[in-house]
Amino acid sequence: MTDIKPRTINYMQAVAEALILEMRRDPDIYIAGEDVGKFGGSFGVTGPVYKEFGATRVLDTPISETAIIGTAVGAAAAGLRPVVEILFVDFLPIAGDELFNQAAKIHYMFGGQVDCPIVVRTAMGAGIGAAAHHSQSLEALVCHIPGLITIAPATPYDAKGLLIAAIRDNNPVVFLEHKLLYAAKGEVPEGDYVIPIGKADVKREGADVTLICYSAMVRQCLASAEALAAEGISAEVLDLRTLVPLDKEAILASVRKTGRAVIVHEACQTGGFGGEIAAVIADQAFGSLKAPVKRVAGPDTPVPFSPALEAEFIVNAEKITAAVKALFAE
Amino acid sequence: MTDIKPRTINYMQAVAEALILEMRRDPDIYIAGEDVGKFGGSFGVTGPVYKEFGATRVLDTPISETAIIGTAVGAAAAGLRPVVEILFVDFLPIAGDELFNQAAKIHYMFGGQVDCPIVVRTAMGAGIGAAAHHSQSLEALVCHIPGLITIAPATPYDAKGLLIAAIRDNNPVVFLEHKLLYAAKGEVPEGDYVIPIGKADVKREGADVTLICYSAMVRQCLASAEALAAEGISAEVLDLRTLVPLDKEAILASVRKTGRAVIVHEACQTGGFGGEIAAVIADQAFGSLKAPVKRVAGPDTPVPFSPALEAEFIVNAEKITAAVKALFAE
Amino acid sequence: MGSVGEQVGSAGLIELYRCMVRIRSFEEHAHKTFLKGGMPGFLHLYSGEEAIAAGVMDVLAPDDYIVTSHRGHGHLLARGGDPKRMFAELYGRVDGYCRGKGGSMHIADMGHGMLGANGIVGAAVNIGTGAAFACKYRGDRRVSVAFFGDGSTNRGTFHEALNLAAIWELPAIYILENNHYGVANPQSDHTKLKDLADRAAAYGFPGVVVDGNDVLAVRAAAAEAVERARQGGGPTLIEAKTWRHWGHFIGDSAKYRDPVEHQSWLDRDPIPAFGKVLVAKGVATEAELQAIGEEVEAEMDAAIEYGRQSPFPDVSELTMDVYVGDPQGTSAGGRS
Amino acid sequence: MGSVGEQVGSAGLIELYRCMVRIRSFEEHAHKTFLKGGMPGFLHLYSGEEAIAAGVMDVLAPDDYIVTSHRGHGHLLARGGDPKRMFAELYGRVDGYCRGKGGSMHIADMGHGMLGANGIVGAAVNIGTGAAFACKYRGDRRVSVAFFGDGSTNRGTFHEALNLAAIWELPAIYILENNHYGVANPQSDHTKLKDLADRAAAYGFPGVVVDGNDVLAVRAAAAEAVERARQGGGPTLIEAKTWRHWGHFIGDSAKYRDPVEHQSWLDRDPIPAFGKVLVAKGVATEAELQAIGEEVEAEMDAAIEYGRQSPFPDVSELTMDVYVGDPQGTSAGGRS
Ligand SMILES: Cc1ncc(C[n+]2csc(CCOP(=O)(O)OP(=O)(O)O)c2C)c(N)n1
Ligand SMILES: Cc1ncc(C[n+]2csc(CCOP(=O)(O)OP(=O)(O)O)c2C)c(N)n1
Ligand SMILES: [Mg+2]
Ligand SMILES: [Mg+2]
Repeated sequence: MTDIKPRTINYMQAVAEALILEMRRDPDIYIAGEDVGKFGGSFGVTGPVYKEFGATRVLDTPISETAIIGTAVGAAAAGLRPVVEILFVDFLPIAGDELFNQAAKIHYMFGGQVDCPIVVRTAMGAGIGAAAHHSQSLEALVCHIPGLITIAPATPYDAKGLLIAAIRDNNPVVFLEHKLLYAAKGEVPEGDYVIPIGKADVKREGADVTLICYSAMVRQCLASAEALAAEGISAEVLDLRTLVPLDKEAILASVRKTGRAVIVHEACQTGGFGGEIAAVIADQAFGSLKAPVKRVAGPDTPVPFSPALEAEFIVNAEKITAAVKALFAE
Repeated sequence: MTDIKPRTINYMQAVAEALILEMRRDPDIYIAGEDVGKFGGSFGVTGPVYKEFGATRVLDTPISETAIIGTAVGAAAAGLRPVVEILFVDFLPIAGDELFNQAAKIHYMFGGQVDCPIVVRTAMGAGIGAAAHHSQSLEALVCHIPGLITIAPATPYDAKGLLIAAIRDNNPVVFLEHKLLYAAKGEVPEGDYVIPIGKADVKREGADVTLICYSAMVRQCLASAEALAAEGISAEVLDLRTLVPLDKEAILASVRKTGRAVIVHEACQTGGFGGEIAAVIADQAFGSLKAPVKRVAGPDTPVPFSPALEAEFIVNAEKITAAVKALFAE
Repeated sequence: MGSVGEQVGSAGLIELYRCMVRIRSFEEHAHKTFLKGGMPGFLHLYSGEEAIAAGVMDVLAPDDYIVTSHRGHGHLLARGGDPKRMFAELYGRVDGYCRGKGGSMHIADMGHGMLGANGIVGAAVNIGTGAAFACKYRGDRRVSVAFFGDGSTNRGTFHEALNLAAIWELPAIYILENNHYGVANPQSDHTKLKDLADRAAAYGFPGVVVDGNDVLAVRAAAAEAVERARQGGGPTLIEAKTWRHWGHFIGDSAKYRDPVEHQSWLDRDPIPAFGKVLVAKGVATEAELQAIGEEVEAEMDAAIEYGRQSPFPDVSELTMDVYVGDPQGTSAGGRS
Repeated sequence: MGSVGEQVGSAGLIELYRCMVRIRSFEEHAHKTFLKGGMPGFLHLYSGEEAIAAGVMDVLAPDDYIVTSHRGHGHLLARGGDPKRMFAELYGRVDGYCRGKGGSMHIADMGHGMLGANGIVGAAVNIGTGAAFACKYRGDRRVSVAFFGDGSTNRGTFHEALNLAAIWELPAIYILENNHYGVANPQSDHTKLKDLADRAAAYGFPGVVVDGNDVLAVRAAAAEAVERARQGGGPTLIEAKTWRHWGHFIGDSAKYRDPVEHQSWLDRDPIPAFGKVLVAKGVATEAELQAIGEEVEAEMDAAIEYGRQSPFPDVSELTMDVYVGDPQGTSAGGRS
């Protein structure tokens, strides 16, 4: 046992802390985004960062998503390390060229001459009644573009360690925060630490089935695993944390052990990143599979506004549990 | 035998013919895009259309991709049927909001009140030395957004029939033409006919393995099937034609018959649409599978310029054949 | 103001007043209810900006198009939208305009040529331009009006849409509701311009500045722009200077605004100001205006109650209307 | 012209001339070779527009940044780029600036602060603005220059970038190379403006029109803009009116242009025009100019031969440099 009192903060504070620690360390890091400065960020994330670093390093921009990411690419090419905020991931498609064609490709297409160390922080997910334009989970789009790293942490601890890693990485990173997680609490060390990019984390060990998940779905999988345990099914919960590069070794090791895989994400099922994971398993763990590979994912609909429909849209522990039980009943 | 001489035209002519026939039928259809009019289109597709319908129905736009699709959404909501051209699919991310958030969602989020019958024609694929910004295959991005239909025909016959279907459909459709196919020839009836959206087509029957493909990869799969036949492997070639809605029945029927699936696409593998197909198979045809589900797809890189590297980037019959043979060797 | 006032006539002037009062009452009903915790999501109130919606809508023909932003309640009300169905939508209920699927930021009403509010800042500009293209293409002399905020003018879509409207000479009217802030971002931080209407010069069509708190001034500017558009004279950008009475969304305390400036705008509240004009001109008495206020209050009480009583959509609606013609998601729709 | 001419000095004037001749010769070498079928992809030639690259680059410091479009050969050559490595890139060979991965539309040269040509029209505008931000952020008095065409000014990114540069008062210089066409689309079809420089007014900074075929005029305008930017005076938009001698890309016959207008621009070819001035002013003799032409011709003959001889990259390079720090695609790079 150690003397250090474990410290509990929330996910939003963990993100802010990572930003502050890194900005203290490296003067080349700046933040830009809509209302990130004086206003403190529309979700309140950057407030403490602005307080410490002020308007020269935490820059309010006009409503200009293509300029936010586009200028970050230029600034990064010229040696800075931009950490920009796109308030909702739903707005990322506005800057589709800047992110997918420029940030992702300049290192490669310029033959390795130019680095593009930018982090794009953005909030994903449904659950706050914000409807079709403020609720999507669009990680699948980002994951398909070579050159980008995609991170989607589920806990305050992971958020801080992975954001520090993202900022230090020399590649463009899309860092997906989940708005329902901002208030989630957890133990987080005070100083700086790094969680390696590309490493999944077994959040709960189990023997009979692997629940593969990330972001807000980790909580739902843990709750489902608890419920399944009561029914005699031992579920392993594998939190990917990083989507690209994907920790295939961890996925395959777990599925080879349990023989069953259920992939869980909030995003719409068709074309979601779950397909990639299923494909890896169906190819490389085929011999170990005792049952079909299942996905529990959002329906193929825009996110509806009505609370009655939105609740039905979002994947939850009950749906996961039902899918797992059906798998064992097959 | 019939008296009618079979008529052979190329893929580009088939597309133009569909446009012309539909525009004769329905005055609400207009075409807009960069250089689609007087210049005849940068690939030459719309030249004959402009010749017949002139500048009031075939409109040159400035270099304004968000306005091309964004105004199409408004025009469609107001009752027109826009058929717009985005020269290269690489430019589609510029109009990510207009396509993914507006066109795809207005029918749903407005409770079914507003229809958005637009067709976005665009050219995909590598093979002409056009490098990272003019060579991508981005269908996976489009396929993940509910509300959009995604079509990627492989033959002149399919291109004409599917484009007519797309124009008549009341939903937004992304119609992916492959630049390497424009010169491909095939038999095409003169009058109008419709190929139903959402129906795959067995381009070659086989018993031992199903090659699942679309667009330019159909040719490569057919060539591979020929080579495999010589080695005693009977490959079925299933051309999806429409990606969303996906013809799961056709996929499952074929894989249940052959017991083996190899999914082929030119797009980068990670996060590609092949993952979706693999996931459907690993879930719903699991009991019939005799071997792992394989993907033969592009590497996870931007498309390189150098002919030496570009040739290596593109999936071809040899790579498909090698993957299938490896599957039988396992 | 005088001449337009004459032109409108007494009944019309009172309708303009009533229109503004209805918007205000709708918004304040929503405000109170939201703060009590009775409404989901988040809401952007139009209180303080009523003169713009009222003035513009008054000069439109029934078959013209409008399209708006996240701050769109006022536009639909002024256009003739039904507050009952609007409140039902705000509550996420099945009797809402969008069967509860859209909510405050996504109300459309095709019955009034209202092509939707929009959660994406600036999206309305392109959509309105597209509808204007449809008008010109069909040659039906309709016009299309897009409403959007000062902050929206920094989006690339604004630029692309206005340029296209210029070269195609579309019957498009752009109503820039300059409430001086994009969320907490003051105009002086997001552009170097004093008058955003000057941006029209970059496209080669007229840009006009108008007092957005003066309903007759707005009406006059809109009338001129609409007339020009109908005659084939192309687009106009109208910048209406105004102020929102509340924060950006309900819950935003708007501490970023200068209290003195804020008060000066509250003192220029468009509704009592116009009421005074009506009384001064003998168009209405204080008592008549008060009666309007009470009528409207009762109407909105009933409307919000209607919304609250409307049932939630059945969960089966979740997967309906993703595609036209087929609730299961495979397309069967289309005309042939 | 005179005063700037004095300022530049004889040697400088001759260097400006040589710079233009080198660009022309590079382009015509590429042209001939491409038509013979020896080069992959497609090429956009800068012939006719040389005075812009030459004039602007002459006033930059070695550590300033530039970024350009698909028509970018001239900019890199004027900036000091090595034609050998450029031709190798055009051939897709390993000695190219991008090891053959970029090609004509994607040449970057970090050694000269050249942040890349770009296949996406208008992308350079944002990237140049970002580099200008880096300059200001570090306070190092560098400037950043973005080159782009008339057609690009209709993209939303142009609008967003210039507005941001204005409010952040960045040391950004925007060189609008107005060759009057975006592919086959004449300026009069894609905007209502006569002078695209007028668009700067929408952002609140100076917009200047200059004869893009007069190298000293371009140089003077650029010098003023660069000086202002270095002093903290913010951005400038310079519209340089010019003409491309060939089609949009090699193979485009450019039939959409009026032959008379085309000829009038050929008659104002910037290179012989400037040569005449040099001779008239006694800065150089005809023979000296001809010698420069021959020297350059030999240089470019050798350079293109170098490119042609360079080997193709090994296929293993296909998956290299997708990510910094790890050719296999899992990230290991970064500084800590
Ligand atoms: C593209 C986009 N960026 C950012 C947002 C978040 N957002 C919502 S409203 C708003 C401010 C809009 O300002 P303005 O256009 O002036 O309209 P106002 O709210 O003042 O009426 C912002 C930034 C958004 N919805 N869409
Ligand atoms: C975003 C985008 N849209 C369209 C194209 C296709 N395209 C390439 S060059 C060009 C014309 C560019 O015109 P301008 O900006 O005037 O440059 P110029 O070629 O005249 O130098 C077009 C439309 C592209 N590359 N990128
Ligand atoms: Mg505003
Ligand atoms: Mg041009």
